[in-house]
Amino acid sequence: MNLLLSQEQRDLRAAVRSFLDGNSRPREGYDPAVYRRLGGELGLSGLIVPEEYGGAGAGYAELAVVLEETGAALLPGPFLATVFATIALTRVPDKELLTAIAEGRLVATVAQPPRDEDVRLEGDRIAGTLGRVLGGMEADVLVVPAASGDEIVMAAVELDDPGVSRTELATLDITRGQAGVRLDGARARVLGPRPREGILDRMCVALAAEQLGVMRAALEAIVAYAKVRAAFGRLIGSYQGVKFKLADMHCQVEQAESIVRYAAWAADESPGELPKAAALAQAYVGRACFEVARDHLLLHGGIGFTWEHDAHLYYKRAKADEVMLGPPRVHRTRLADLLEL
Amino acid sequence: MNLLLSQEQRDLRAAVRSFLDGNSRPREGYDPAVYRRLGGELGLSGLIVPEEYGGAGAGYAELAVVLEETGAALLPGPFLATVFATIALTRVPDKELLTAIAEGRLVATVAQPPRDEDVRLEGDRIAGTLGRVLGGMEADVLVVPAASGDEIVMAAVELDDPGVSRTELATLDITRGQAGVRLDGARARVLGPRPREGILDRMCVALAAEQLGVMRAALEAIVAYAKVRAAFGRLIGSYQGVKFKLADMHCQVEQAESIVRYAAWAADESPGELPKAAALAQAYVGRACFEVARDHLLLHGGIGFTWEHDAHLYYKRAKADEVMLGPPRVHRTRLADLLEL
Amino acid sequence: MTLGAQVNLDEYRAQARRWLEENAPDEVIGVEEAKAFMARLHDAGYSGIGWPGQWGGQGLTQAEERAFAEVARDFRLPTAYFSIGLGMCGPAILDRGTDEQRRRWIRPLLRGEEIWCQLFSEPGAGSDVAAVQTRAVRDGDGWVVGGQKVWTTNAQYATWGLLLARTDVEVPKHKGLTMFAVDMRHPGVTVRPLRDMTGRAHFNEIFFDDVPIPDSDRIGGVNDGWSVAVTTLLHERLSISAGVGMSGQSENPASFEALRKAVDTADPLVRDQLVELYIRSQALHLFNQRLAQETKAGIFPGARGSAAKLLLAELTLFQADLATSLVGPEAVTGDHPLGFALSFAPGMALGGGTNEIMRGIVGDRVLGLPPEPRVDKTVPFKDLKVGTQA
Amino acid sequence: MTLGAQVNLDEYRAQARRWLEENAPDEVIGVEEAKAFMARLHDAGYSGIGWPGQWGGQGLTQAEERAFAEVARDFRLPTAYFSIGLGMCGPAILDRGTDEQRRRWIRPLLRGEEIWCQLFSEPGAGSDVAAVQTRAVRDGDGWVVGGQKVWTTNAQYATWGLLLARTDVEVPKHKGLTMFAVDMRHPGVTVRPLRDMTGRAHFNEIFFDDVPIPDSDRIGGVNDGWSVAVTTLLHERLSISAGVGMSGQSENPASFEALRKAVDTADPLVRDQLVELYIRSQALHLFNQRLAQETKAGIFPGARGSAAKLLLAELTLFQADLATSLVGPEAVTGDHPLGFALSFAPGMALGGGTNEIMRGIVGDRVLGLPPEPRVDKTVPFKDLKVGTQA
Repeated sequence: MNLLLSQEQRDLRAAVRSFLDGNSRPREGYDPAVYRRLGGELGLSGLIVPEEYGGAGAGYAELAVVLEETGAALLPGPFLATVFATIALTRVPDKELLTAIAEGRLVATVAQPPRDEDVRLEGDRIAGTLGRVLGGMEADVLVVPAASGDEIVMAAVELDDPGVSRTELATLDITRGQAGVRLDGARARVLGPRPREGILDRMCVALAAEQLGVMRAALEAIVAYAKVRAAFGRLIGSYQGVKFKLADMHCQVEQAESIVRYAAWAADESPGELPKAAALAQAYVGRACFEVARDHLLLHGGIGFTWEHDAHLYYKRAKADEVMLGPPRVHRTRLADLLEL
Repeated sequence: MNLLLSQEQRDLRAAVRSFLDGNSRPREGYDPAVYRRLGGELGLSGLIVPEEYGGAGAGYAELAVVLEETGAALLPGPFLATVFATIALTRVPDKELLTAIAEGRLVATVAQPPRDEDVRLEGDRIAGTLGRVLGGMEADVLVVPAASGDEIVMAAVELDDPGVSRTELATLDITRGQAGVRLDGARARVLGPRPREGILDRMCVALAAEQLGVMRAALEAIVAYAKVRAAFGRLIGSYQGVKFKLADMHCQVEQAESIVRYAAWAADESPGELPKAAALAQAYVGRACFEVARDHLLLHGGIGFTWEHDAHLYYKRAKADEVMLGPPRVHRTRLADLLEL
Repeated sequence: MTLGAQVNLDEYRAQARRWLEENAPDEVIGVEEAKAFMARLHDAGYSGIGWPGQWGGQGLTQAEERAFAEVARDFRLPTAYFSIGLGMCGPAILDRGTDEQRRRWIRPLLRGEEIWCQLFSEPGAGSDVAAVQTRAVRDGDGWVVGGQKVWTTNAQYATWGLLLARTDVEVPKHKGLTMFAVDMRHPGVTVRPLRDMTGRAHFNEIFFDDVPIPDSDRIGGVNDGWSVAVTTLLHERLSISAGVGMSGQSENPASFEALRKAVDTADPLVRDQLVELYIRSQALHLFNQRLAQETKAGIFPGARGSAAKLLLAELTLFQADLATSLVGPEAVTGDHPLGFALSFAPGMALGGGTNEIMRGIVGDRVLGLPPEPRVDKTVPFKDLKVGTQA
Repeated sequence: MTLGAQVNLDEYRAQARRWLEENAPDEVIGVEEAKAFMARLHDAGYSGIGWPGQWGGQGLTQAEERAFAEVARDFRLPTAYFSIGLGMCGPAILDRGTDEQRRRWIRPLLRGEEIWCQLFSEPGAGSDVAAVQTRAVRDGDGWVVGGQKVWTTNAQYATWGLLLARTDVEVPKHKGLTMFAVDMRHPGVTVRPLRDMTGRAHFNEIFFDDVPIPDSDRIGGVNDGWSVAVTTLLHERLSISAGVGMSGQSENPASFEALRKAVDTADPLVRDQLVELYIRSQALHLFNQRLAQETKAGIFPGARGSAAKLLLAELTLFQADLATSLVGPEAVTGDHPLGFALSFAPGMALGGGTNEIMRGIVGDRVLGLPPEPRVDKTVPFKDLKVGTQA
């Protein structure tokens, strides 16, 4: 088991961090120009795309490093959506889509209907309604499981097809949009049978990496503030009431990082451990991220309650992430099943 | 709803508190002489025995006041056991036993076998095994539900009957003994059919009152210590790390007291609310009592870990009480049922 | 209380109910209508019930005041506009103002003719109110004020503001403050809505740019403002803790009663989480009931009310967090009411004293623990660390 | 590390395993047998592996030391008797002793001939170790000691004790301490077992009644004892945090693996509580693994180890509490192992620094937060509030 970053991974982290510092503007929404540079200069769009499709063929350890930084910077827009779609596409590889993603030409997303039969494929026409699609307004292509006869296949739909209607949704997390998507006989392409497993686990790992970044950055922000803000003639970080809570938050970040490194390692090196590691990652990191973001907001005092301060962006991102792949109990129940309890 | 103590109840509290101060020696076990004075001078043995059987006919509000004090003083011996038996006997009134209890002549206890059919009555002979009987070594009489033909009755067994064998059990809470009791054709007297409900609820309320006393006294002990113990040149109570935790513990005690007063009021005045109030009392107060006792021990530092210091007596009593009427989840599940969730 | 008094009180209640049934508005109303309603309320004898008659109150007792408040809970009275004046500024003027000030301000306040706001908090002085930096400087016979206040409720409607300002920086922070009433309509006063994390503006920021105040509008002595502020905050705390028991839980989509209808309790884990919420809600509800019964019986809750405030802040966050976790992705999209509840929830822990301040009050004043060593009580204000250090 | 070194290390491991298979005891053994084993261990080259050869160590590197420790985990080595000497006193003597002291004490320590104990904590100086009141007073060429120590492991077996004593009360508390080695067999030393809340005696109290110490047994300078203590405590913290990952969870009846066998997981609430325990256990386990991998890679965990210690203390209490609640009444009667686990659990939060001390270290040294204002660094010791105030 390897829980440490290599020198290359640390270099990758430094490069991404330095790029995002100044280029990630959470309140300004999706900026295609920034995404082009992320895909181009930094090569992030093709990070986990296999080399045969023009990607870097990197592993989840590298992906986790990147997502930790995009999380910490609250990068707005459909970055995570495209990562999710890429994860799905690596399990039902499609040259056209993967190549386009690797070249940074394509924004993609993936969605799971409430029930498998809610999206139906007849011939090359697809129909059904998806209540919440991450990055649904920005994405060019949607990857979605669909019922085709007796089997479930993975299908790709171009979202500018006239058979698609999209409605932008209000989101608690203003940095990242979602859309309601209605498929009404849009043209769809079958990518292959839906893989039995592996997609959701990897999405859990990816999301946990982002959550680690969110909680790390939230802790850093409040630690920095505790060093400059005074009350009753002392810096607030010198009060045990604040200091001890920050110490507990640090403990949560240390544990979350350990779990994320482990889960990413399992995705890369030990697929047998992956399901348990992925469920553990969502069960622990999802909760810890929200708790840290919540306490970081509270410890800011009144200023943390204002719209102008970024604290609420972390708080809301943390909550949106916590429930993104289902309410927390879903991951706990899955873990119980995997542990054969 | 009345959540306040009357002047009479405050006087009762003061009398019991003043008596127990000096007469409750938790490490020295059951002292019949102390119990005689509790029953005689203070009239506590017959407190909730109806007046027609020679008792004071008081309500659960008064009983709660007394049990809070016996809990706070960690009164050793079978006081709570006799209270439990009295509660059962007020639901299947028996003149002989109630009179003897009211006169302070009888130590009694009550036990529930794991399954109703585990204790069987044939004619006037009773058989079965009870793994853990509170005050089982000290009690003169055991009240127990028993299967008699098709029905369940409440039976009374004299514990010095040759058909009874008792084994003293080691207990985590050294202030209060338990015994394994084997009934092997001992003579038993039927008191009446087992009441449908009401006994366990009232035991829950009684126990919660004791737990309130335990947590109140634990908090008082650590607050007092925090005012005299210095570390790094300051009294430890001046550190927010200690002070804030004590404030949270105070909040728990305030809420626990409110719930106990409410549950006792419901037992006296509003039987329809009693089941929910009783389950709430065990679900909240049981947990809060252990948490306060635990934190009071920890905040004492090293001295709290020694056998000579009383902190561990509170900690262990709190845990023994928490599970006495079943693990916490039993009360939570009951509450869910009663709330029709 | 004698039996006779009780009978009279029941009659008083019945009369109040009749009046409210005829006069209380059916719906939420605007500020001008609300002012008109307050005038009628005062004419009917129900505004300032326990306030002294000579300044415009009704001269009755706390018993009638409470009796009316109980009855009024069943109606939608437009009292929010006047709550700061009635709950804090008015009582402070009664306590610490001159007779001339009482005469000038109390009756218009009770009749809704003049709305008040409270101007204590600043960006650099939240928990630490005594660290305010807004300056009032002597100018001839009067004063001139410059600085910024924040978290001000009702400032957009206010005629008057109760202003805590620094009048001496050479002395320790508590000793260089003075309290004033400031004319909110003066052109040097700018009121700007403050958008909070819900995206709405529940509060305002106020900027003072050379705003003159006559010395006759000073409340209490020069450099004695802290003691006036303490009196005022005491009234605030009382009105918060009195409100705790009845705070609109029924309208909170994250409350137990609302949530039980919104989630599927067939899942045992969901069911147990609802039980947890029920337990915590009831524990606090019963504590508030007990405090209310004590108050009614003449036992003043004092600092114990801070425990109730702390618990309410924790419950508010707990339930919003729990509810969104139970409901899942739906709760964070499409302007779901639980999304708003989650955004609004931290406000309870930040307004009226943070959880840390409340824990300190409980520790110091309820448990009598030794105080934190203070560095800010002796240093001249100009040498003190205040607000956010560059 | 080069490939060659790796091959050598594998060979080293294999040899160690062979030796241990032949020589390690099969069962728990008494102190005399344990001492004999230590001598054989030393002869075989496995005691003091990374310690300098000139004082009796084996003169190898940390790599071999760790390799042996990994292999040794599979055996029951009787090292508990010697752990204080090996983990704290020996390293402190190597760091701060004179050559004469190293010559005198290190080899007998490594060969198990002399057992050491550590004499820092006192009833009035637990978290605040520098507040020790045990006095060492000049007496001719040497010193005479009087006072009391507590929480001393292995004192009943010890030949030597590493003693922190006060030698000057006129200066602030950190500046008047001196470190000594004290002869535990002197008649003025009384060792009394200290019964803890489990009912057993895992520790001792020590009383010093005019115990003489020659000046040659002073370790470090006069009044420089605090810096020696800090060195020693650093070694303690390292050996605790190194042990964290492998602490015998498998033998704890409240651990996840033990508990899953003991409870009925058909109840979904029980099942979810076990999941919670699994999550917390794994979170800490993986953090410890990460710290261990960092250490192996030459990244010194430093104060971050205090976070691991804090988390271990919390987990230990959490799981003992959870396990007893899940098992119910059975767990608290009849000497149930979970009853003992619950009684022993607070020890982890109290020994080796309380949770408060750990949080302070994490806050100050890991997060770099501003320090608590200190009142105890400048006041002469004799004027300082120490221990429990009458």
